[in-house]
Amino acid sequence: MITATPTVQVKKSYFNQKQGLASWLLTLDHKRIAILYLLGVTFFFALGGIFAALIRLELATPAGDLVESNTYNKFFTMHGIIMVFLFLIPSIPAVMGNFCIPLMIGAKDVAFPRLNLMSWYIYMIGGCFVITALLMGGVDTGWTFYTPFSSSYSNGYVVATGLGIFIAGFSSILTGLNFIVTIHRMRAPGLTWFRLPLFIWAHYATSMIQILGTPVIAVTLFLLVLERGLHIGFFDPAYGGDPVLFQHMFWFYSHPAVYIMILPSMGVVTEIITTFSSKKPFGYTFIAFSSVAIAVFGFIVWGHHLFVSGQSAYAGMVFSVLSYIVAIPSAIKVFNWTSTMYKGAVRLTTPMLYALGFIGLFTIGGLTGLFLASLGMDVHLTDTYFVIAHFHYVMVGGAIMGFLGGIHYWWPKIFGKMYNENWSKISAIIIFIGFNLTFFPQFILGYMGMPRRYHAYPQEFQVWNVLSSAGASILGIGYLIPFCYLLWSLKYGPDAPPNPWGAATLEWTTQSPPLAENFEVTPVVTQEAYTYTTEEVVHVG
Amino acid sequence: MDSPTVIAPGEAGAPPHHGHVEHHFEDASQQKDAATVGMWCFLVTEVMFFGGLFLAYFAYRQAYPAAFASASNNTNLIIGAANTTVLICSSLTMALAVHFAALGKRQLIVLFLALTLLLGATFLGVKAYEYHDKWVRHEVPGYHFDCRTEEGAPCTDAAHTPLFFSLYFGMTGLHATHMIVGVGIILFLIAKARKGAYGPEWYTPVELFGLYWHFVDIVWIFLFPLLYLIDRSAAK
Amino acid sequence: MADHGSKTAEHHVVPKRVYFLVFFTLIVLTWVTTYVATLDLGRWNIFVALAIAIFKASIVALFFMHVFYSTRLTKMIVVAAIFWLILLLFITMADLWTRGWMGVPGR
Amino acid sequence: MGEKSFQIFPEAASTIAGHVDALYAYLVLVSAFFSLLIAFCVVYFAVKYRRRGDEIPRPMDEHSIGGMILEIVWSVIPLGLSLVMFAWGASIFFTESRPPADSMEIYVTGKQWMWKIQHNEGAREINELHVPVNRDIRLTLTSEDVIHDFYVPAFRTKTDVLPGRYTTEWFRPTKVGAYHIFCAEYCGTKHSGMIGTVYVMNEADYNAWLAAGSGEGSMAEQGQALFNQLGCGTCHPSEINKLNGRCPNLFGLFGTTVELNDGSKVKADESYIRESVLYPQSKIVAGYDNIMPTFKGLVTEDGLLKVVEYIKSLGPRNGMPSSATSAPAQTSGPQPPAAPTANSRAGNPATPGNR
Repeated sequence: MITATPTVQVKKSYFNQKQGLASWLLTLDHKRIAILYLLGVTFFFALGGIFAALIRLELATPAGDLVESNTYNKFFTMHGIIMVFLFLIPSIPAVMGNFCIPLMIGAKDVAFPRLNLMSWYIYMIGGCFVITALLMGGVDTGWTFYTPFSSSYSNGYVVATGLGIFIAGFSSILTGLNFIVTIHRMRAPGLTWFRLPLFIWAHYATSMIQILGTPVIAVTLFLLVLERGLHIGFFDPAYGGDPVLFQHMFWFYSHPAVYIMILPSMGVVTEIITTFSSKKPFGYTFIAFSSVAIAVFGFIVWGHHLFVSGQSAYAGMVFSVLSYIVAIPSAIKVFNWTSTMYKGAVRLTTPMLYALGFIGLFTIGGLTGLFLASLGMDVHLTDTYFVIAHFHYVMVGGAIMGFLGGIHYWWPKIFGKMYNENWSKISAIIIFIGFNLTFFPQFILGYMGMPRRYHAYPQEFQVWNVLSSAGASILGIGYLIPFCYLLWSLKYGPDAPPNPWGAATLEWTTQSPPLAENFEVTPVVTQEAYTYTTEEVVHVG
Repeated sequence: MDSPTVIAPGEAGAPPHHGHVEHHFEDASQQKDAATVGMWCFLVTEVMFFGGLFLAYFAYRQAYPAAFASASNNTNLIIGAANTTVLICSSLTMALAVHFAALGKRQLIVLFLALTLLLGATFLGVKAYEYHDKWVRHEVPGYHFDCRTEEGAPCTDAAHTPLFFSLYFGMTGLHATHMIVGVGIILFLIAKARKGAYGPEWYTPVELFGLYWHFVDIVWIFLFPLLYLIDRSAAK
Repeated sequence: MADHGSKTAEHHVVPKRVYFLVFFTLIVLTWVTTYVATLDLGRWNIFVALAIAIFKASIVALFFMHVFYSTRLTKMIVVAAIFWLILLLFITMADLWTRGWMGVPGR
Repeated sequence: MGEKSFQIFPEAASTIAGHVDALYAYLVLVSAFFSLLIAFCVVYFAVKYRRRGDEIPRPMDEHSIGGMILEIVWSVIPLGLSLVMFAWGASIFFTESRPPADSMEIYVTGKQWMWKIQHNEGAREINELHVPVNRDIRLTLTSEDVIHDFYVPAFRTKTDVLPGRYTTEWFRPTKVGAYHIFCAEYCGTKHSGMIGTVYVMNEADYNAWLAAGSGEGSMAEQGQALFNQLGCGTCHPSEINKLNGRCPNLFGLFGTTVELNDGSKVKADESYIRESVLYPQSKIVAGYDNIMPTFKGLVTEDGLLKVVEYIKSLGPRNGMPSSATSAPAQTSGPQPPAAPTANSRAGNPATPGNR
């Protein structure tokens, strides 16, 4: 049904209906705002990546010989802050969520387009604060800002950075708020909750965390800024405060924040696996409710970051058992994805490779989380490289694989162009190999006892550190390749048909790239999600 | 795209009185619903935002009950109660403003919004006086802090009283910031209402602002006992 | 439409006397709680003051903010806010309350 | 440590290490099984069910009984396995949390960026910790500035070292040797330089080391000197059954439960003594007036630990659970257990509290 014959005249789309810089900077179109976000997060990903490269370069040798301790500390702090708050948190929701949610639910736009644009500006302003702090000399507290080091001892620009994160947090809150209202109130006729694509469910759960959790980190940083800037004591024991209270408040957000990063990625992966298995996902309701369960249970496990930090042993025990409970919905998802492929018609396209990579890496990331939730084990492993490896498996192996998978999956829809499948498959494989080479050795380092945030380390850790640094260089190359061929495709890639993958969700029923108003007529939904029909399957490449 | 499509009333297919419906909504009810749900979600974030401060308050009151009991005597009970009354009155006037908006009584909308503004400003003025008083009495943490009872003796467990005042300023300061924002928005609403912008068919901004204003009132309903009342008598 | 039909478009105009009734209750309770603060009830001080505050806040939310007359979704949002606030407060306080139990400093 | 350049496992040199390693083995096995299972399924399905032609697979009926059973099975089995992880980990953690009653006590103060360690017998060291093998060692830790973390990988244990509070860590070394001490909580510029070495020694070597080390008297003696120098003794009686009505008697205080003037009760442990010196008004003993001035700024964390040790040494330890059986031996802080040679070692002073 789809003919790939190139159209002679330029197709009208959201991309070219208006032109000029102002039409982009003042746009209220969710699709254009998504692209603004894409530019923002790509920039911060590159910046955070540079710091990662510098860290791995320094750690190739045991001695602290490349830079001074103070500089190294700023490297890992800036790496963490930029990657967490300015890349991972907005990455999938603000780019792909923004682009796809209205399209997937058959709406013309998100509920509050002005708010949507405003949250991009807030995000950029927050980013500017962080970059200003960076240019002035950076900050050396670690992304966790533990008091009293951050409030009374650090020599970095804690106030500027804290304000930057505070501001960027509001961008995240407003995005979440917008999505919740959009999903509740903007669905097309006939699109009931259980006909929604699972990507929407994942984003709904994510948005819940964003609006419930982010305010708490905002107020925590607000108090930190007051304590540091105005010497009004809240957490520093010198003022009678309790530094462990800061950790509670910090992790009340920052643990669920991990789910802000991973849930949208799970949503992307669900879409990709169903599409490229041409099969309805196995256990739709289980996947949908497990997203919500993760969002809810994710809020009551934060204390597992505090097992050795002076929290009561009884609280530790409660947090430990709750942490195991939240593992179950994640396990359910992994098993359901795998079962979706069973007796499907599997196509190993680039997005599918990323999705399968996600399953593998997230499984390892999730399982090693079980180590850290176990009290006696965590006493040995916490604050070592085991933790670093674990959360990179979840955040890089999980969230970024999902991000790249999603970018490759929706690229034809977003830009109306096809990229080179060979290059993209090669780079997906390079990233997978490079990633494992970088982070698997860190599990071993962690169990050997190498603490995190170490500028210099004893000799016996070198072998694994060299391996890790070598892997990082491969990973770095892996990330550069997509950057090149995707840009190339914008100019030279063949035009994309409306539904190049034979997918069965609403965004593929409109043209690529879509019209400014998304659909020529508002779609009416009459069947469950993911109903694949033979006619929709097309051959690509 | 950049400006809301205005469908003139009476145009074919367009229901009447929907001049405020933006292009991406199906109809006015969808738009109003969306705005209401959005406002409530925003209030949820506000609850959690203040929640962090409440947590710090309970944690430190638990740790240093004597210091908190003693320091709470350094707030002025009469002023606190009077200011609470002022704020409750402003909540009533706000509720009535929304009420008259729904009934389409335009003069009364303006009147009650103006009363709300006046009461809000009164509250802020009294708050400013209290802050000044605290400054004069060296009760600002970090700045020649010295907590003394009425008799001039040091407060009980004086070493931990700065935490009480940190929380006092943190909580009331954040509350007052919300009030100041609110006062700004009322000014805007009054200007619009005078031009007759709100009527029974469309007064969503007034209604949503009412939710915000009542929320700020609720926060104060908790701050008043926490900072002025609890264990006040115990320290005597 | 998915779940927003015409039923939500109708608006409930609350009678004025409800507002005045709520208002007078609030004023009376303000003076009650202020008076009670001058009595020393020992450990009940905090419970009485908070109980009155919670009651006052509830009637403001239910009637001034129209939660009582609102859709199920609005009510769910309000409940969610309260639930998450309780999670934050009580789970953290549970740590602080149990810190001395083991009799080993730091555990 | 440091000899082998290629390792995948740290040395196991404490009683707890074996338990942690066993739990680790269990976790690795479970994880490996599930990782390989998932990886196998993914690869196998991708190959076996790769698309041929334009066929669309028939959707499976997820609402079928089989689908339901599958969902339940793969929820319950991981739950069961992970509850084992929880229970096992919790039991190790509770062992790690409760130091045996007759542990040898050592005091650790962290500051940017060094570890200061004081032994009861008076020996002091920096970034080094000498301990005898096969003895329960209890560390009481505090920080002078930011949060640190005292981590000995070979013992599989660590704990955060907080300013303004005491935390506790204990271990029983099983192997003579030298092992890393790391600071595991980021503490500023030279965080990675805040490392040291634990030397686990034979009893005899340890005693010889102790004998060579101290010239300033035991910690309790130093604490007593500080106690008198600060004038605490002018008010606080420290002999048995002596009361003056102004200041509580400190004899036998440590470990007892103290009633405060607001009716609450508090255990007189290290933290209580520390708080009473620095914030005397926070907790006032029932029947006494609020007259004690604060000693904040007048005494260092190291000095405070000495005062704590001195007060511990006053009288029998009523509060210590298993001390009843060996009460006479408890009067001067930690005592060596069975080893008879240790009882006569140099550097272990006569009980200062009884003089």
